[in-house]
Amino acid sequence: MDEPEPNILRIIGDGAGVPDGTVPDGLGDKDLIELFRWLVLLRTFDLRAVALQRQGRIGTYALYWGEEATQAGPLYACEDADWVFPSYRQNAIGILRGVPAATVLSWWRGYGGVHGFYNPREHRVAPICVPIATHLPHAVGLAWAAKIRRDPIASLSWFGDGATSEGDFHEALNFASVLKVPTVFFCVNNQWAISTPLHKQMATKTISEKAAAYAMPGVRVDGFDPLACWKVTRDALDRARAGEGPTLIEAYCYRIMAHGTADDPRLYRNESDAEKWKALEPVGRLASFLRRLGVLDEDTEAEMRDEAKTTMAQAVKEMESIEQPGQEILFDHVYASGYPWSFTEGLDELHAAERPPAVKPLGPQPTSGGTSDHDLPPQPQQGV
Amino acid sequence: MDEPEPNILRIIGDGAGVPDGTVPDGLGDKDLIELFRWLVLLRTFDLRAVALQRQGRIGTYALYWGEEATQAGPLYACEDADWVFPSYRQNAIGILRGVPAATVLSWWRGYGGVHGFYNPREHRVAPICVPIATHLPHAVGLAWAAKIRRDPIASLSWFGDGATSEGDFHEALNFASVLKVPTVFFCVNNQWAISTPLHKQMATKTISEKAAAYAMPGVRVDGFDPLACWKVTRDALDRARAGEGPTLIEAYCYRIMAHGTADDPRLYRNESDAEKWKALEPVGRLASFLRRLGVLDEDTEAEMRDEAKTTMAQAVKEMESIEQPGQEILFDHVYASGYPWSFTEGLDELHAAERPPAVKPLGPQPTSGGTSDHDLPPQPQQGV
Amino acid sequence: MGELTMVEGLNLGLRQAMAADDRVVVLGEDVAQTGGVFRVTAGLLAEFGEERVVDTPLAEAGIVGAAIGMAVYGLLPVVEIQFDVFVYPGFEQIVVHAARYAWRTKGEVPASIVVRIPFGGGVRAPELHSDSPEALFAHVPGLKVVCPTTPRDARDMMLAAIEDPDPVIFMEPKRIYRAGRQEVPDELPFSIGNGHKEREDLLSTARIAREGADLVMITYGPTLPLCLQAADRLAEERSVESTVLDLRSLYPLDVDAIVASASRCGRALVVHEAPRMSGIGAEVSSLIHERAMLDLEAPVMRVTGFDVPFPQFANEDDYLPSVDRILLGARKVLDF
Amino acid sequence: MGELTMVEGLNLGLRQAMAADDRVVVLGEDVAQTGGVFRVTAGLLAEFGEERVVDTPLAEAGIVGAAIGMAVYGLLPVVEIQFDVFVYPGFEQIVVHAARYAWRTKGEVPASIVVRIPFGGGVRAPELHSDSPEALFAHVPGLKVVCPTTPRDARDMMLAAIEDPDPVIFMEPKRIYRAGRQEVPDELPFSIGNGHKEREDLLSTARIAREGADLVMITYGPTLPLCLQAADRLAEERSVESTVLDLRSLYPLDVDAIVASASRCGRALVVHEAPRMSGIGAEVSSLIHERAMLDLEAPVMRVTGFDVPFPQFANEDDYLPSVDRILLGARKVLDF
Ligand SMILES: Cc1ncc(C[n+]2csc(CCOP(=O)(O)OP(=O)(O)O)c2C)c(N)n1
Ligand SMILES: Cc1ncc(C[n+]2csc(CCOP(=O)(O)OP(=O)(O)O)c2C)c(N)n1
Ligand SMILES: [Mg+2]
Ligand SMILES: [Mg+2]
Repeated sequence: MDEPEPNILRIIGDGAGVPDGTVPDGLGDKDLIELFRWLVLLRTFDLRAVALQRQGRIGTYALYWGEEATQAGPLYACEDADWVFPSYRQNAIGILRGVPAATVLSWWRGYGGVHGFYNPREHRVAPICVPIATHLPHAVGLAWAAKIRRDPIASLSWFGDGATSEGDFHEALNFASVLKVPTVFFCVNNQWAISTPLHKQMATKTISEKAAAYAMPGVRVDGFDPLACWKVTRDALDRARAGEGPTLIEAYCYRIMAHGTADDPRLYRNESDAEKWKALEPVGRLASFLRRLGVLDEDTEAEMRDEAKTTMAQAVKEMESIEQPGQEILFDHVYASGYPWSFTEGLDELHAAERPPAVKPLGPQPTSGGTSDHDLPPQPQQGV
Repeated sequence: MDEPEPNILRIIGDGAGVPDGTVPDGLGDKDLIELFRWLVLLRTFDLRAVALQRQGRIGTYALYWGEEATQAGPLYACEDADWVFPSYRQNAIGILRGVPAATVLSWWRGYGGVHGFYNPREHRVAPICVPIATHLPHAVGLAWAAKIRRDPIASLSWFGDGATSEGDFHEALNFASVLKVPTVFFCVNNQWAISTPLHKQMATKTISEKAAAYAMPGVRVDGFDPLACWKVTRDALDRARAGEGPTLIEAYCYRIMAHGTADDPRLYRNESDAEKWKALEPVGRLASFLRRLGVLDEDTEAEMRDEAKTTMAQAVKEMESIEQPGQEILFDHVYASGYPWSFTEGLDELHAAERPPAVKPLGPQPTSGGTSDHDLPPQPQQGV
Repeated sequence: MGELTMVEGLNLGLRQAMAADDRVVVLGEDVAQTGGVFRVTAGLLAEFGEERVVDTPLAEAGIVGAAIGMAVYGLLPVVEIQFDVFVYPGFEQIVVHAARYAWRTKGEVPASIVVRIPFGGGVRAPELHSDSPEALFAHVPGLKVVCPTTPRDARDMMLAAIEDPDPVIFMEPKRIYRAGRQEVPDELPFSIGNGHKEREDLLSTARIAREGADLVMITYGPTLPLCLQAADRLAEERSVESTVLDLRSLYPLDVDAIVASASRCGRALVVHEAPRMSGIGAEVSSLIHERAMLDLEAPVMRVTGFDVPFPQFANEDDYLPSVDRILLGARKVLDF
Repeated sequence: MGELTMVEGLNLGLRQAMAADDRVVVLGEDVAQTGGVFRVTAGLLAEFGEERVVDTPLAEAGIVGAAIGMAVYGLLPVVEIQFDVFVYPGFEQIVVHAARYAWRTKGEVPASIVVRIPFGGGVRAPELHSDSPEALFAHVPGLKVVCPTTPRDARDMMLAAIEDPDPVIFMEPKRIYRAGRQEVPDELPFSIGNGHKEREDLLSTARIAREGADLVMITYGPTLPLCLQAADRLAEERSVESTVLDLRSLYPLDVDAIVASASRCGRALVVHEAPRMSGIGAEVSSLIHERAMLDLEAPVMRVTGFDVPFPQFANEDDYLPSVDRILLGARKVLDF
């Protein structure tokens, strides 16, 4: 393990050349174990989802292998009443807040309605956001509303390095700073936006320094270190709740895997770089640390992994037990106030015609580079 | 005159308590006189335009009284081949590049086509831009194109403090910095966006500090000082041409007048503040400075003012000699490739119907607060 | 309240909604301190305070996006877009998020926002202040798009739009903001919190502005008064009696009223200021032909703005549908 | 070049344009190093270098805006929007600036850009990757909107769009990107720099994809192959011979071809994937009724996407017009 760049908070060392820091105040042994359980669950979900995609049981999937610390860490720092706003990359974050894993899997399987969506108010987890950076203004608006209502809650949004180039990023940070909104902007700087490396995305060396444009604190943290991610988020949330406004956090890490299952990184980068970063991946790293602390034993760890696998197996079963949703799913919930007349007519039209065959399962998928292959079937999976 | 805030370049003092700085290298006496002539012309245009609006001879007008230094200074720093991108606030900048004053007046009078528009390539002046901040990406794209073509030119865009809140501002600065585009972002911080004061627009105290988010230099300058505005722009252009990329300039000043002729500042600010700033207004200030230098005598000044008045009188005459444009003006130039069929049909429809009476002249207008008056005629002038 | 202009009707609606429900907040550029460039929000700051009436930074995507977030939390934000053209930077937030939030949350969390857009020409405004973008929103599923044309509808529909759980694009015809006055009673048009049916009606039904058996003119917004004038002229000059249908709701269209009036009269003309190509008029015309072609004595015709950028104002009257152009269109339908 | 897919046809068009004119540049997210997520720009970086093929920051307004600035300087930028939905952040730049630059400069400086938009559903993509926004652009004056449906048209229309001085919204039906192959000759469809008439034709005329006297199906993009299948079925099952008109240009519409075919057949069906309300189909239907109602045996009907957000993909086939739904629509028209 190398030393981190300057100004990057790191707590977990490697038990060898790089010493461990102290566990931050506020995290007891129970918390450490629970946080580890979260990491294991996220990891298990991700591995399982990739496998399901390969088998054609879900569609294109945006994997996050290696980024679990940037997800579990900040979420663990939140109070239960705080709202979080994930992008597609944090697609499974809801499962740590009670969203059924089957729901998230079902979303990737192409199910909508009650199968693929959840009620954000039930979990204080916004819907998974696909268009880059567009959920940041929502996180700001929500926390602003809470502030107006004198509710002591904060919001947190996740987004990538590429997202910082969008106008919505700027407008959201500016709004939040002007209105002193209790929100945390958590940027996962994995150094890639699909095939676009950081230096083609921005001229600054870091993302945290962009906070200066909004007179808000900018913080850098090791994105592979769940404790450090927890710590900087907790501090930012404390600030937010104290009425001091927003914080921009840059979790410096690396996108070790492909952008998504339809992406082939060999087209644009040297994969040996990714290999180097793999040594820092958070699940193994937290496990070693907890073992060094004597907090985690092998049995507990194995139990957790089993538990996660069981959860996922159950979720897959649930997902696969869902019947092809009826055609009314096209029209349901579009308007909270009910069907306009054209929906009824649309349903009639559908019922008069022969129903097309169900689309699932998709069948086995190439292991990578789907998009680069000129011989793909006419309906390649794409996107995210 | 008070001392400027720290880090604000000021060259012209008040000949009393605040000493003058030295005239920057590159500005000879002839340049100083020419720059003064520009200020006088801009001022004369503005005063005349306001009068025309009051008399109902043009429509709503966005006045710039007091901001002439932020316009003439940077333009004088440009090479003739450099492109400039004005907002509505710099609406008359083209007259310093050969756009007929009558054309700009005609634009405000509601004329399009050959009367109200000009060919940007002829003057290297982009069309007057109304939607806030949207011209910034154009300035970036243009200079980027020039760079690709190995042409040693740069571009400069003007925009206000309010414009910094728009996503387009951010995207433009980011693009320019990543691609090292030879462009200058000239922000006229007059501290107001219509009724919105600076502190409701941004959390930073200055605009120049936002440059940090793009790893580009941010420079502050006294926006009432034409020499200082020239100097910072010239330096930025030198940098740009040397391949070092963009610069963000903040010209700190104050919107002494109303936002536009339809705006009544008494609704939202204490007008005595504006009075204080008036002492710094650039035309009188440069005149005194040049007199102190012994470069400008009264006769020359009077001549210039006369010349400007003559130019404007001529322009008004020209504008008023324009016949109501024919109805084909609706369709002309929409497509460079000619009329699609619906245009011919549209013209036929128009010719079959009685033509509505010409809209000019508008008739005398209230001196302020048009928008706040519930008893306005049914078709109040609005906008900008 | 007495005789109000449309601006005053809108203002009253906002005030009554804010008084009845403290979840209603107003945000936009210059809406608080000055009451908006058209004064629609005048007085709200003084009455409801700066937490509920907010001058925001100049950023339409940020404004609409923040409003969506507020709605997710449970507030009822009303956003002002300063002029039609300036809604485009907020377009993504409206069509990607506002329009799909209910759908994306099993119907549980609709983006209950109202986006007010003063639109259209005829006020001698400078370039890029006069667009009529309503069809762009009507084409996007998940939004409601409405346009009041009288001071009373302005007040009533404002209340309805705020109470409606779905996102409402509220088109305000700025040309007739102060064109006339109408009695607007103090009484609310429905009991707030309980107005389901009346509210729905206000946001989904057309209004018969004039009755006649020979021709129906179907329109909304700034061209409504012109259609009424044209109808009078037709009555005078040709003894032709026209129905004038004020659409009020542009999505959903009141297909029953549209088709019924066309069937009854046998002749129909659609009039709007927006460009013709795939505008609201194209949909209205298609609906009528699809459902009632055999009842028609003539094809439905359209009098609309042309497919050109809104002109500089010295020529805007050439662009805007005039009474004379409407009469021309009517004669084409009548003499077919 | 031999038999090409549409993706390869587009790629060839880009390559030929770039080779012929060094003012042509390509920009967008992930277009250079990887050749775009759909590989339409594959190989261009290697052939033309990183100054002319650029991976930009992730910012659609910035990309379109920068392209406009480049065009003002004299370049001919081709922008890739990664997926349909992601054009919305660039919407303002397109409708406010690209669409009005010529008009605002006396016709002297049109924004000569091409905005490529892979659009539509049917590829099992996740949420928000499957919109069909073409009508939004067709409603905005000042733009040309085209949609090729065959590999050959893809190549030819790409060349035409790049050479055309006006801004062209270039809709690419991603569902049929690789659906079939077609011979595309190496020869250019017109001589670059001199192709006025041929170029104009490619960007403004419809193509007859099938001929028949009893019914015309008017469509474009991903629903074209389905209409051809439906036409075959009708021929088999009912001995009904259909014309299938491939619109190619959505603005301007080829009104002559549309009306002539409807008049000739007496029965017309419009088919598209986008939502119905004020879509392209509404305009086509209105045009036909306005100009040829007396020639019609039945009203023009529409088979389209519904007025709902594009569904999650497990149900996308329920949303997409199917051959069966097209047949249903055709029968309505035929049996009227
Ligand atoms: C507005 C918008 N434009 C383009 C895309 C396509 N897209 C999906 S992910 C992605 C890259 C995002 O990179 P980054 O923000 O760094 O997040 P990461 O994927 O690395 O987590 C792009 C361009 C999109 N989803 N939304
Ligand atoms: C996108 C957009 N939104 C709103 C407006 C309306 N508007 C015109 S000027 C203005 C304030 C601009 O303030 P600033 O950028 O500080 O420039 P200044 O007017 O002070 O020169 C506003 C909100 C606009 N023109 N464009
Ligand atoms: Mg990234
Ligand atoms: Mg200002």
